[in-house]
Amino acid sequence: MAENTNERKITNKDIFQAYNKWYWLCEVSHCYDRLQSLSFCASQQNALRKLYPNDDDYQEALQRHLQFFNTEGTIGSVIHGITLSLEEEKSMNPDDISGEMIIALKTGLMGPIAGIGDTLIWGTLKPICLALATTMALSNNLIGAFFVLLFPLAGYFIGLYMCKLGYSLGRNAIGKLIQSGLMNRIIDACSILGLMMMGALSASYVSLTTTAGFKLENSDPILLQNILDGIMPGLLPFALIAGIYFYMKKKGTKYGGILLGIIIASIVLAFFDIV
Amino acid sequence: MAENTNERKITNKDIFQAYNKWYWLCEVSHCYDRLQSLSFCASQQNALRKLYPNDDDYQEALQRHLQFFNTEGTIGSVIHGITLSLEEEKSMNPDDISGEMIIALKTGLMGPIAGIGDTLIWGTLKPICLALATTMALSNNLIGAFFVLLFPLAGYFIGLYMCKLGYSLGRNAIGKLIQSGLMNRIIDACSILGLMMMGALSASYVSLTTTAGFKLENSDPILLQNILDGIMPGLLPFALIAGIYFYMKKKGTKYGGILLGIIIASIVLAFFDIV
Amino acid sequence: MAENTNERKITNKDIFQAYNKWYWLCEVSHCYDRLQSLSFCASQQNALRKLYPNDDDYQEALQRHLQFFNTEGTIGSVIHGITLSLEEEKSMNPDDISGEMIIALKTGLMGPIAGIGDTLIWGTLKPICLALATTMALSNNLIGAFFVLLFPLAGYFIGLYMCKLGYSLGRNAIGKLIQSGLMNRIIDACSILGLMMMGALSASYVSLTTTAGFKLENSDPILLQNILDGIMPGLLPFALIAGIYFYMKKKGTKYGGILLGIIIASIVLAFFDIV
Amino acid sequence: MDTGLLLVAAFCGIWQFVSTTDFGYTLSDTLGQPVLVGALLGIITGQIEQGLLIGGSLELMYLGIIYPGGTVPACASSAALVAIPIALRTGLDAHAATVLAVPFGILGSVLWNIKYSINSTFTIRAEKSVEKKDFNAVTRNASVYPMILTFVLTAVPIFLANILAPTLVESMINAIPAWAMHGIEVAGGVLPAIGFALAVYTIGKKEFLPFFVIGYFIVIYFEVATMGVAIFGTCIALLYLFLKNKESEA
Amino acid sequence: MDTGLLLVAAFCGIWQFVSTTDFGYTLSDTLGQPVLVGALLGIITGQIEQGLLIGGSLELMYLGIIYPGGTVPACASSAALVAIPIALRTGLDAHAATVLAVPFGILGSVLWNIKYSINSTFTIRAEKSVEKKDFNAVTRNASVYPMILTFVLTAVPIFLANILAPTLVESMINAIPAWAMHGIEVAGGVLPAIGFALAVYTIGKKEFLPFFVIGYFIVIYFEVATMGVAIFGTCIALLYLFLKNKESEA
Amino acid sequence: MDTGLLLVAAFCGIWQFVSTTDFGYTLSDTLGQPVLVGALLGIITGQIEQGLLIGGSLELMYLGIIYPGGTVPACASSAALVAIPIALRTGLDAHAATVLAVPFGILGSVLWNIKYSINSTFTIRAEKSVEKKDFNAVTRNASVYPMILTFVLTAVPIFLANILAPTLVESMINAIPAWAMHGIEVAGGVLPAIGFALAVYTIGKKEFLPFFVIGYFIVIYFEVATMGVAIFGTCIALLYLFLKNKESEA
Ligand SMILES: OC[C@H]1O[C@H](O)[C@@H](O)[C@@H](O)[C@@H]1O
Ligand SMILES: OC[C@H]1O[C@H](O)[C@@H](O)[C@@H](O)[C@@H]1O
Ligand SMILES: OC[C@H]1O[C@H](O)[C@@H](O)[C@@H](O)[C@@H]1O
Repeated sequence: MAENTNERKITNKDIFQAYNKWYWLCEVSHCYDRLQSLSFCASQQNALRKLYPNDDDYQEALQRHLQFFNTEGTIGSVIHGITLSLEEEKSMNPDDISGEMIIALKTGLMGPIAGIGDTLIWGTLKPICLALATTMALSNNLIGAFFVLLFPLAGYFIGLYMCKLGYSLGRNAIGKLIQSGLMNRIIDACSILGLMMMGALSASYVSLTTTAGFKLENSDPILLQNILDGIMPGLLPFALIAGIYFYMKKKGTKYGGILLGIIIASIVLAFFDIV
Repeated sequence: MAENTNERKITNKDIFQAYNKWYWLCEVSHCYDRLQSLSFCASQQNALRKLYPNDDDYQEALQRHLQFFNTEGTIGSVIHGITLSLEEEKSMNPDDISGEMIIALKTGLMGPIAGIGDTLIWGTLKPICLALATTMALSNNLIGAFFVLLFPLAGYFIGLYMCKLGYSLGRNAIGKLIQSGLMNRIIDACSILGLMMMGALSASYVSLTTTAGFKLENSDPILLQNILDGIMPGLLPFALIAGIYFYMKKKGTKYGGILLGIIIASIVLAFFDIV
Repeated sequence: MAENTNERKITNKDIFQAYNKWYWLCEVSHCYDRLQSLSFCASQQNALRKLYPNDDDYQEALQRHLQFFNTEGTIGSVIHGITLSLEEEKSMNPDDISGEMIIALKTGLMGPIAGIGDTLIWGTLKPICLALATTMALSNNLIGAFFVLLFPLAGYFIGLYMCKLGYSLGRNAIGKLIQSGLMNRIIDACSILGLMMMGALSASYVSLTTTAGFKLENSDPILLQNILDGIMPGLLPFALIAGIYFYMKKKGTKYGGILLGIIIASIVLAFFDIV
Repeated sequence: MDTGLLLVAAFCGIWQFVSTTDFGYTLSDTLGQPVLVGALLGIITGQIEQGLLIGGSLELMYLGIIYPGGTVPACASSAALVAIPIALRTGLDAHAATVLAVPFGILGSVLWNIKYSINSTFTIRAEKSVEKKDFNAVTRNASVYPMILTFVLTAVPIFLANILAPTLVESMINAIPAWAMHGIEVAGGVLPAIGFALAVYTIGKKEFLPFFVIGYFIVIYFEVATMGVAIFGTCIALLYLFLKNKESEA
Repeated sequence: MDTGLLLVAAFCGIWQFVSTTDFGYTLSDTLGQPVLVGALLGIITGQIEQGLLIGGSLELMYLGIIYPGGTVPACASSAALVAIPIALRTGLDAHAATVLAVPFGILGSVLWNIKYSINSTFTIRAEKSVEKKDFNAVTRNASVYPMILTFVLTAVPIFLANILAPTLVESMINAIPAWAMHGIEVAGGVLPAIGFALAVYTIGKKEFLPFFVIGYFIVIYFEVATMGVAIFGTCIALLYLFLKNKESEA
Repeated sequence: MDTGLLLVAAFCGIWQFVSTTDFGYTLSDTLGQPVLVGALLGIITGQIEQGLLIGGSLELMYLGIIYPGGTVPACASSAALVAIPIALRTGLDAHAATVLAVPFGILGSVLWNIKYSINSTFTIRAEKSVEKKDFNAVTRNASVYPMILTFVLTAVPIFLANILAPTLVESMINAIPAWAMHGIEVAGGVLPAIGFALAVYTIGKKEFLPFFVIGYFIVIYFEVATMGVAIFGTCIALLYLFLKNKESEA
């Protein structure tokens, strides 16, 4: 590291610029077959131009980064940092580092990091901020509604940090990180947090009760819901979510179909006065 | 497995029959020295007759299954399934499988499975169903009292499932299961659940408070119970259970003696107005 | 062990005496450069006299125990027990055990045991007893205030037990204990308990709220504290403690400075009507 | 003697047979649970509310008992099938009925001991028959004979207790001084402890004992229903299992 | 047609563009969240209280949705930017507005599918330009073109929906029988379940599923706020990470 | 000067000696705890209720302090033995008394520093005596001498403070503006934080820090008493120990 600093071509400003292009354009050109490849390429463009004054090298570099890419954009910007550091090294020692190596690293990291990011950023940070703002809004607090902006704000700076981190760590650190199994442990930890959050959110925001009941002679009417509550509160929503989950496990994640099914079922059950 | 199916002699009906004889007679002939050996033998009888048309073989098989046996009947019916599969195999390849092997497997499994079953079925499922029904009955809900029947119902079908599972897994799977240490981990897990349940049940259903207290001059009377509650609520029942537990650890599980001791102690303490 | 009992010179009374001298004098002569060395030496004196009738040996032994020493006195008295057993052995087989060995063992144990003791005795047992007494006192219960004495009482007997334990275990057991990693696991466990206790105590006894707020036109005044409570209750005290903790991590544990800083900050914030 | 008493006594005798014959592994025991007995006797005597109340109160004392290895610490059905009808007849309140039930529960467990002892003969008979190639005797010895034994052993005494006990019990209860009554009542609240301690002793590996304490104090401090603890306990148990499995794979 | 309606419709169209163009990774999506839309429309129409109430209620249905790999199960902003203005105009209550929003949320997700399909062309164009060494085309194709597409695809329909829908919706709502209305309302409470199940399906390793159950029942039994679960969840996750790291070092 | 004041001052001086001489490892410190001092002074002055209230309030500030390696962050007994008698005499309320106590607690910790510094001489003296084979000097230097030092160092100033302070304090308190008083009061609620942070810093391995957070928010969200956390904490600690032991055996 130390001996290279005098040769550094990528400045802090370059990193900042690359990150910003990424942050703002990341999903703008998202498409089904290539997802974020175009925005990844665009974000690296300025830095690559600087590293490869020769048009052919530059072209090759751009083509390299038009390959399939998709990850969660906030945590995932660590990959942009790493890529910058790799490209910088490649521009200085072209023979040491092959383009394939860079692609391999990118595609190797994007999957696990998408899992981490989707869990932490979108599955935890976002609903927390939204829930906060919603609670306030529902108690008629106008300012509260604008608390949703905490999420993009935090997201922006976390991403910036990750990008810088990626550049300063470089590929070695990341390689070690993956080898040591640390990555897997991080994913596991995120999985724990994410699942607890989804559980908590489910309990807070899914509501389903039944109005079914029957009446024996000489007795008060017996409500099924009361019996269910006696067994355990929150049983129906829980069973519903479990049902959907296992349906997805078996038949895949057909959101539309499940949605339609639920709406129809709701209306039918409402017709028979069961819900 | 696949190559044997064409040779299968035991039908699903046989398994169902064997399980039913077991479910209904399991403990009917329970005795102190042999426990469930007779009912185990009876449950296998029909299938064995089919497998061993020769009277001598049949006799030997019955004798084999009159050996000492005891387990928890619900989870334990997995052993019946395994035994059926073993006997079927033995009837086809008598030299491959010895009677001793079958006995060894049965006696090897019955202990750990008794532990699992007693914890899950009798220590968890039963009190949950009873507590549910009791809560309802105490709020004057007649139907509620009949919810106790959830327990035998669930028990019956869990046992049926275990029996079928045992037959289809056969001995290999079970052997691996034990070797891999999985069995121990399952027992540990059951132990965790069972202990938490016992703790929760103890807290809900053991009640003991003291009426002891004293009065200093110029002060309100001081109640010992208030002080104990200040230290931690539920202290006395907890101490009592811990006491009984450690007494059992030292002197063995003399239910009758402990019971008598508690009744006498209660009356004596009541006499001195301490409880 | 067994073969040595007939040669035992240290009696139970000696151990009791040594422990008492330790318990009562332990910190009396505490000083910055040597901490508990003098009291350690004093506590062993009588036993050493008995073991080393020869004045030169005795002198050497005393000098040995005037070396630097510091540990938590309650759990730490296990070291006194061990030392007694070692000195006894040395007095019988002077060549087997060197003075350095005894010193090494003492200094090796004193650190980890201080950690255990500070956590269990001072960080857990003491605040629990004090909190108990305080709660009672605050509800005007005079007797309650004297419940603080539970702490010294328990402390005295725990220490006595540890001292006896140390003597009977001797150095071998302790050696094994450390080698096996058990010591580390015990420290870890204590750390868990201690940290949870500190968390609970912090939540109970640190209080900080802000009175800051602002008013928009046509709306009720918005209080910052309400917003913070919406995010999470107890946020300010938590942030404060975290702040102090990280400050200490960076700049060391300057109690006085932090204290002054807090008082000044409080007064300044009060002046601006923020707290 | 009125027919009402006779009828109830007959029902109780038969029901005691049903619930101690063990015909139906998880079923038989359940049929004799006090809460169900209370409901049934309530229906029979037309005192549903009282029946549910007394049955339910009694249940609390017995719902935690497990029978590892054929130990029957106390017989819930004996207690229920004597104490509940008496209470319904004499108008005893639920508390006193619980007290009354205690000795019958213990006496009932003695009957189990006798049954388990005599049952040995049937296993031996079955063994001998197999030796003589009389194969059909197996099922007979495993079913009919022990059931007849159970009938004689349990139905008869409960029937008699139902007929004889009421007057006896009434005078007994009158004779017991209030403080002793209170003492027995206290014992009633304490007795379930034995069952739980026994279960812990049976299930409990030393290293998992803290889970008992956790379960206990979750209920104490958070007032969570038993089902809640069952849910969290299941989750923790599964996590333990899954994570240990994962470790052992690695 | 009054100018108020036109103004609101114009705002909604533009705002839909802002919040579906994805300009600003975490920002764009947030701007379209119902709670914020409710506040903004509240300010614009001078019905702040109603806006907050309806926006907040609607938010509950969408706040748990995540979009792994570009799947958009339902579009919160489409739902908000049609249902909220209609509700504010016609005086629908929050519940009915939620019901009303459901179909628009689904239709909105169809727009996303179209956008993601057409966007392919821009990536291909960029690729071809690079081949021809027209390097500047990359950024253009990554920004301006897809944004124009999004504008046409999303702003226009939302604008039109805002103008055409009110009368349509009003007569529709009057036509729906009460029980069906109630059914859709029930569906509204149930729909978030899909989002959560999907998230669990995506995140969830089998061996950690019990944590979902724990999270669920902590809220059910202890009525802890989501933030509380986030705190405890973070602690548990960190402990898992730290202790596993420690183990792997040893 | 009235005799009451003298008497109380004498008691406070002596008691300060008793609780800072460290005679009795766990005892000495305990005797100086504000809650006990409050009770004792309450009895002496006949103002039990006030004494308990002020002592208890003061205790909250000091009960979490630990002294690893001889660091005394604040001296509880100095605070108690000056602030409580003054408050009892001048009728200060508990809050103000807590404020008043703060500086004395800090000044008290300075006395400890002095004591620990001077104590060195006794260890050196003992060492020299042993060299000269004057063996009895060890115990003398370990007990009598440092105790005399403590008496002079601590009893005297507390005695004087008790005599001189009341008038001084009264005029001081009158001089402090209300906002500053409030500021000091706020500081009183915040100061325990230092003790806890210090303890965490001392005890806390990085990888276990989440347990601090768990302990904190259990109390915040579930309003469990400290003892409850102690119970659950002990269970978790034991489970950690047992399971790790089990692992290391395998
Ligand atoms: O303990 C195993 C098993 O032993 C006996 O057979 C009976 O008490 C069963 O209820 C129990 O499950
Ligand atoms: O799943 C990874 C990633 O996939 C797509 O690019 C988008 O849906 C992102 O929001 C998501 O984070
Ligand atoms: O930290 C170990 C130990 O150090 C000093 O001797 C004193 O502060 C003790 O109270 C403490 O236990």
